[in-house]
Amino acid sequence: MTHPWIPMTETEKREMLTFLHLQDTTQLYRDVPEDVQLQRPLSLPPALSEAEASRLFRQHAAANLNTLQASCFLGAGAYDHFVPAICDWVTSRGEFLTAYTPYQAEASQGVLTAIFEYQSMIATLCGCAIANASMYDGASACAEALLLAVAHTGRAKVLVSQALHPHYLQTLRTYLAGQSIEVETLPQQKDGRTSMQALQQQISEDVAAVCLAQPNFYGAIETIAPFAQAAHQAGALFVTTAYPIALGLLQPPGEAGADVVVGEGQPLGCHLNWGGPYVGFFAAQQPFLRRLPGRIVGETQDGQGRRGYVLTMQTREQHIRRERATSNICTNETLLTLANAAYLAWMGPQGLRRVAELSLQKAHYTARQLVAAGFHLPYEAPFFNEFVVDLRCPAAPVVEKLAERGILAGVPLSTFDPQRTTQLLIAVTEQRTRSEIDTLVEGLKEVCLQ
Amino acid sequence: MTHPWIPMTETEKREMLTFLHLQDTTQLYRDVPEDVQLQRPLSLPPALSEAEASRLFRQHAAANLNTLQASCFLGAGAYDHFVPAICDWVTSRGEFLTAYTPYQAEASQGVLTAIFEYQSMIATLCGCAIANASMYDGASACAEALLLAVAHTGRAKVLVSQALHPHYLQTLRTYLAGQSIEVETLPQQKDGRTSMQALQQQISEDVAAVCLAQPNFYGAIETIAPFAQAAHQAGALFVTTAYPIALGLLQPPGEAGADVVVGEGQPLGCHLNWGGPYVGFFAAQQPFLRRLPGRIVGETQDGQGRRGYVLTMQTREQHIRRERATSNICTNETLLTLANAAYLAWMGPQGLRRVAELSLQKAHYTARQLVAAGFHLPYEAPFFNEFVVDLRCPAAPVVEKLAERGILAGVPLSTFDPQRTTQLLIAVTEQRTRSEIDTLVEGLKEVCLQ
Amino acid sequence: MKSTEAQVGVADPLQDASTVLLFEESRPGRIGFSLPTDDVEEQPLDALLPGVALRSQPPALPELSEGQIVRHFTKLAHANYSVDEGFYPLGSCTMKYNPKIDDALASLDGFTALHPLQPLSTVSGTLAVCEALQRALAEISGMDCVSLHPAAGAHGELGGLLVIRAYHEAREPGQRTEVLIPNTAHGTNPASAAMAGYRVVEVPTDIQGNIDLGALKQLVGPQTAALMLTNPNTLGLFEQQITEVTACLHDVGALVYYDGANMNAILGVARPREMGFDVVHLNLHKTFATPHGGGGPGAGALGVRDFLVPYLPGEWVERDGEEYRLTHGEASIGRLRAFFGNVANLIRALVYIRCMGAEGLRHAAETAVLNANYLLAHVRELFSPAYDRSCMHEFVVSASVLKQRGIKAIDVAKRLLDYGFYAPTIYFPLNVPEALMVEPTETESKATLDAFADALRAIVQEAQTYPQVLREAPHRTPVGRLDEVTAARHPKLVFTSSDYAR
Amino acid sequence: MKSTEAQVGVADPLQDASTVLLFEESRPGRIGFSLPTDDVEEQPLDALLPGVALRSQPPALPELSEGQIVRHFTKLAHANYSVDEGFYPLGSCTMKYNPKIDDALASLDGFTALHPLQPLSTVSGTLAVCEALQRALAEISGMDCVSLHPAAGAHGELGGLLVIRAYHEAREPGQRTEVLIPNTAHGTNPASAAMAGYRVVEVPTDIQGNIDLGALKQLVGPQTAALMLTNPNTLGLFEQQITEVTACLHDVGALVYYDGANMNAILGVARPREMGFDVVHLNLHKTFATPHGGGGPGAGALGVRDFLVPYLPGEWVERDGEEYRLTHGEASIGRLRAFFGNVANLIRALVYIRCMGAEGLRHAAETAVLNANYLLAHVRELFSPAYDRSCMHEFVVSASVLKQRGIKAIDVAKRLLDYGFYAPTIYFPLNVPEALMVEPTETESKATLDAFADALRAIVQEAQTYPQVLREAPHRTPVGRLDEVTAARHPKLVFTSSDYAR
Ligand SMILES: Cc1ncc(COP(=O)(O)O)c(C=O)c1O
Ligand SMILES: Cc1ncc(COP(=O)(O)O)c(C=O)c1O
Repeated sequence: MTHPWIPMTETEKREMLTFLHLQDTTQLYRDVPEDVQLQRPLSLPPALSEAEASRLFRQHAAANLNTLQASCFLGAGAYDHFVPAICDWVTSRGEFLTAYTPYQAEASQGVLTAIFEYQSMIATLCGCAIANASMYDGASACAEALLLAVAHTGRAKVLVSQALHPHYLQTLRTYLAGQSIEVETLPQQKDGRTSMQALQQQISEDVAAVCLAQPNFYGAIETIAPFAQAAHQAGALFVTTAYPIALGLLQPPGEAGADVVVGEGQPLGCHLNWGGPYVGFFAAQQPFLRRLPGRIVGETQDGQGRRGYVLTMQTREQHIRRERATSNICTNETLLTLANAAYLAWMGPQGLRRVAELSLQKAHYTARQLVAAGFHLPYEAPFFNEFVVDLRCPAAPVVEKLAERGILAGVPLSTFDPQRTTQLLIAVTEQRTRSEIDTLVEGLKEVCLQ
Repeated sequence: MTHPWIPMTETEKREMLTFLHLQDTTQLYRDVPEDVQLQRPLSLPPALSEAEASRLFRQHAAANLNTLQASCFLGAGAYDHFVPAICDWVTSRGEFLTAYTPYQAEASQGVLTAIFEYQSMIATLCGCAIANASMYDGASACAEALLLAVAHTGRAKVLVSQALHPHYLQTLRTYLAGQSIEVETLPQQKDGRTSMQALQQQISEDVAAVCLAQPNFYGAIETIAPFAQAAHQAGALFVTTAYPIALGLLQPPGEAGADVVVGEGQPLGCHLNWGGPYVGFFAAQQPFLRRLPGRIVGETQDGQGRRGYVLTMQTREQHIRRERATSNICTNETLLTLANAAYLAWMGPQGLRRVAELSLQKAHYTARQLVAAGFHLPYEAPFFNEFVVDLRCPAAPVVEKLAERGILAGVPLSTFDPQRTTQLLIAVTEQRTRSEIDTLVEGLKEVCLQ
Repeated sequence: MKSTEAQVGVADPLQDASTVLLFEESRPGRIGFSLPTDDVEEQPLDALLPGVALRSQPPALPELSEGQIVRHFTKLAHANYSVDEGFYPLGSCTMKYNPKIDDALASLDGFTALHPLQPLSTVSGTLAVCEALQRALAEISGMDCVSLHPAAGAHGELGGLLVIRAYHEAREPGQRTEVLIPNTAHGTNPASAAMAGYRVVEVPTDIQGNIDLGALKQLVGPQTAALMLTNPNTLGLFEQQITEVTACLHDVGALVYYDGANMNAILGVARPREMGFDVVHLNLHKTFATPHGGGGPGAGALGVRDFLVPYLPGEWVERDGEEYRLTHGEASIGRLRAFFGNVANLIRALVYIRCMGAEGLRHAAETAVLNANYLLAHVRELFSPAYDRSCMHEFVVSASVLKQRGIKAIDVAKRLLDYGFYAPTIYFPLNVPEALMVEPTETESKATLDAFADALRAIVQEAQTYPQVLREAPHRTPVGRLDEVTAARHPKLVFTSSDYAR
Repeated sequence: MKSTEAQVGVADPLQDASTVLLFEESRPGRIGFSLPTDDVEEQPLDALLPGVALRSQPPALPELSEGQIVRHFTKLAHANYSVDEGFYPLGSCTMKYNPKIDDALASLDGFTALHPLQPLSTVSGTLAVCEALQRALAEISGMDCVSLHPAAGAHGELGGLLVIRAYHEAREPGQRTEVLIPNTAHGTNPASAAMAGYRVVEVPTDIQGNIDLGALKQLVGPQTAALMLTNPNTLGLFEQQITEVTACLHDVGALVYYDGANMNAILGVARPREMGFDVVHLNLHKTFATPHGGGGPGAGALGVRDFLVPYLPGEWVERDGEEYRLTHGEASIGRLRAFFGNVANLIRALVYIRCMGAEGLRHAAETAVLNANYLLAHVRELFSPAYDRSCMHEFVVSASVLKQRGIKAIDVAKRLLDYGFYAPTIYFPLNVPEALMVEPTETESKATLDAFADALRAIVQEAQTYPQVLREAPHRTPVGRLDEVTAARHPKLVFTSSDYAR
């Protein structure tokens, strides 16, 4: 057979088989025991031509309600910030897109230089000394940060805020389960923040790490410095997840005492993509350099003194250190770090601040309008661009109803916690217009308050 | 002000002004007489951010009914053949997309090599010795071919088939009007073809060119060799337009005696784009080498004997020959020649034949079904993938009605000729499925025959 | 990948590897295509095409897998300089940054997958875009109506001159046979005039670099159909007596054509209308940032004063409340091409204009002019400016100062390639010997301008010390200086099957 | 642009120009962003964020125009080798052609602009894609249920091992503490096992290159949780006694994990299920042609036999007539990440599978294996094959024959870059000294394989005549051989504001 993605011709095949003294390709599989060989063709739908595939997948795409058609007020760990065209442009360049991990640095200076720039940007954003070249996503990055703390302290318990993203909590439990590390949660206060009082009670000399989210899952901005202090006093590390857009305005956790700052890089120029690929960032202070998981790029020189970049400190990694590696991560999310780097360069310090301000202002406008419309916000702590509203009626059906009108109204918290039936988590980005917000508020009023 | 597409900072601006001993930028315009200076800002809608533009233009795009949503049976000079992803990939490469005409050959080998390959492919497709590096579109290419014939023969009259695309006829009249060249048409026979008999009567020693379309506008495949012979006997050139996909099957006009073969390159991997940009191809026999309009790329060597490509025979062109140039064309449609080259390489000889066969078979199936449904096809000459059907009721409203159901049923010939009220021109490409065709026939039956 | 070292003791493994052509990689029987299977009953060809002459052998197209084609074009791309890679100071071409968002939006299915003849009711989004662009360009140029029909500048010129011709013919048939064109004009101007059937009369340039008003007055007359003018002109200078110039034409009943190639200098500062022009083309692929595609597609919008509207070529969009419709002039000169226009570029241009806004456009113009003057101030000590005035968005200098070292403009141009820059336009305008025409545009940074000035300085230095290096330049490109003379004398324009044999 | 000549008599103008970092091009006050104006009444920050600690100074991000960023990344792209440019014989990585249509379809707004938590009723298209992919991968691997949750192979490994752990813990709590892993295994296998809390026990390789069955039998026992195996193994050899191997594990109540990195060799030929595997991960970024992105994103689908379904991580799609819904295992090990999976790559993988079909996939496998054997037959005379058997889709040879000339595997690798190829995987597997691991894949042409063999031949020749050239290679890359030792000893991982000063 011939296939457009396989250049070998029938003539060449015969030539090559002859060269190998073979009759046909099945002989190549003589090492595969007969009883293991599949005696039938795979049962798959018939092959499509490119034109047919193109039409079919366009139909699939059109069957979805996308956030460019609808007004999206969903957050909860993934945010509808604008993705500048330059980010798609960067990630679709074949030289980046179709390269492997840069094992041969001299032929891979493009991606290595870009990662170095990415690391630098993430570090300054988080207020940390260093950063790695990406993790799978924010949740797994958080789990790996806790594993770092466990390895560093030799302790086997972590204290994690109950107000972390529920998926992050689940992920870190999965990751930590293997090594039988105890996960204890810190309760949420009435105002939405994590209880500092609880920390003081729960912290002890066997705690490896204290972990908060900034802002937390329910939108509340944590006062993190005291947590950092308390953790450090007990010899534990202090880890935060951070929403990178918020860091355009908020104090970088690294400056407030965080040892490791992780988070989800999706808001920095990556499409929502129904959940992936996303990219976890991982920044840390200098002492944890040799405990970092994942790839790290460093600067060096060639024989003529020309600057160049390489994968470095590889003795931490699985291909060298194997079962004693800092992590098993191999393929990571490099391409998205290029989108992050392009995004952050495009924004610059002014733009990042502005996108944060716009999100903040519009979210607070939304909250004010909701309150004016008679809705109640259960938490009083300051919030950035995301907050909980109590609809006083089950949120999930409301969301379904508004979706039919092209409004993705928020995330019903019942998704994560059946007790929170009437609570809706709303996020607002710079992309929402006042009129979209007003329509949301009207819609909620209409569906809930009548 | 600052703008993301303008890198100059306020500080740099001041530095530069100081360097120039100027106070402000308005002084740069001291040569512009005061009364000519605009005393108000341009009246344009307020500037949009990228995010806002992105949303607005997506709304515009969504307001259209596109041929990936609808079943498209429209032809008449622009065809809904499949555009392989590789064509978009080639034309979106920044190195090609954002380059200028390759005046400095050594830094522009990419596009020059590609054009050389394109010229080679067009020449073999048309059965000609040479081809140029593109014209604006098929219609203007046809006009320029006639101008070539006029210049070559020194005669001032052309005989053009009445069955040429009406837009081509209009275009060549516009082009030829300037130089007061007489355009006489050859009538269409009852079977759909151009009348050979008429040619014999109308041809004379003052005719510069005879021009046919292959297939002609009404779908009929012309028997072109006798026309070529008759033209040559009278010392005229023979020019054809050709539908490049059909050339996968049909005899190349160059082999049947055409001196110049022109046509629309859109079907070869270019999007329909509501009419443009398209790309005219222009192939000719060797004797017309120095009369070709437009850019031409030729092979040469550097000082070390390495092969390379350059714009050549520039003494034909406007920037050297000025008012005595073979044409005024300067910027042409180079990027689309790359799409054409990628398309033809992707297809190869087998694929091009196959896409022609599929279009042929599906068109004839459509015709059979229409006849079976009781419709009449006015022309009896063989056709390729396009034909006229008489709906026996006004075609334009039928087309409007079917468009509402997502069927773009064809081109009502009343668009071009008010006499042809009930005629519909239908084109079928490899993209149409049997079920789409059946739905079209059903739809036409329902709307017309009841 | 770039090479930085060649002395490796053994032959450089890729030294002699010139680009392999698609044809040379072809192998019989290989395929790259994938096509739907036929779902209708296939009939024999001779039943469907009785008596039709078919191909006796397949076209000699290459046979490659898709991946091989991708590699081929990737390698070609790497051998092509572009604005995306670096500074492109090509005078008269306005090689500014082409915003990525313009491409992204013009590539939406909802724009690209539209047949030009589908019912207008199904393309209201595109009609809205075209109408808005027409309005914006009318405002920018001051013209009363704009047709988006022409595919490029020269296409617009032809259309515009035919409009002028139709106008005069309707009034004074056969009277006006001449078009006046300055000797500095771009080649398309006389070529278009000739295609439109006019005799071209050249107008000299005065010592200020303006059109020679005295000479012009001698040349105009009842036989004059029009003057074609670029302003700023192709010397990068604003015609200081522009209103006198246009009045001089109007006084004899002739019209004035504005070649808008240099409009980038004066966006929002001055408009052709107030200067007295009657017909204007705008190169959207210059001033309005649509990418040039290595030689096109462009788009050459054509605007005219009200009395010329009946003659406009092609169709334009008219808005009627919420409805859009196509319209055309009652006495239209006709079509210049089959369909509406280069729509994908029209979309790009409107995105650009909408994202710039009025203030942004003026800022672009002022910055372009500032950049050019700044660069000229650096370059003026190296090469003699053609005319010693402050320039608009570009300037022309002469490399003849290097003549005594045997160095020509082309040598400077080729050597610039080694420095990582594209070359300026050379040998144009024709009235300046050894012309180098430099246009930095507003999208270049001061750092780039400084680096370019440094490179020119270094090259002038090299001209003194190692002139041979310049004469043999370029040295860092995929091929060395190519022999254009042989290419033109013994043209090899296609790869043929006999080449396969080699 | 490539250089082909450097002796130009004067200093090469770009000789010392290494890449300028974005930070180094930054100028205060320049912007690249454009953001909507605020249409709500802005409130003072301290009113909205009372008592909240704000940034005291802006992050040290670079300040650039959009066009400058485009140029920067264009230049970086030109300094990056990729499958789109040439042969990438990186063993174990399956660097095949990544079809452009996959990227085009995965990039449609309708797929990319979907929030992971929007109502399922609004994402039925994506659910349909995921469900179809699950089914296809289940069929290809023979597993009963597939979760598309893991982001990469190693992520799947961790998930799979935790599944195994959960399964054993439910039956025999605390009993099974060891995972057996061949000494040829990829580093992620032991690393994943350790993360899952297992003790890693290494299994030797026999002289045929198979897992040492005798040794294995000694090592298994009631403490054994699982064996992790790649088949074909990382020597490119099919485990000839695979059914005995898996039976040996099952006999002691242990499970067998299939590392699917090498699945490309046996698509449609043999399936992990029939070999006796219980858990499988498939690297979609290898076998199923999703591009590797310079280091990800990948996707590591995880399939299991029916009795393990309750433990699967994440969620998967179930079809119920026309409806799709998400489901998860009753005793799921939980999430390995926040959301469903690397969806954009899942779309690409399904497009690939749909365009290949069953026959196409098998053809791909057979061609990959034929290509590898063909290349091995050429290379065998130059380097010693690690095991002298016919190989599957890749092979491992040793460069130790060049040791007496002081040449190591890395020198061969670096010199290959000069010949326009990427290098094979080197120094892996660990049991082969100076290993070169070569995987040509099915998307390379015979001509490319021949050229690669020629290059290796030339390099072996150079090792005899000019060994220094190899030791100092590469010579044709943007930078020469980089000092990795210093990089690791004195890590400089970020550009800091003090660098600005320099
Ligand atoms: C001054 C001038 N006029 C006219 C043209 C012709 O425009 P186009 O190439 O778009 O046909 C150009 C293009 O370079 C030009 O610079
Ligand atoms: C044999 C083998 N196993 C596992 C992996 C890890 O897969 P990933 O990089 O997708 O995490 C690889 C990747 O190179 C591999 O080659």
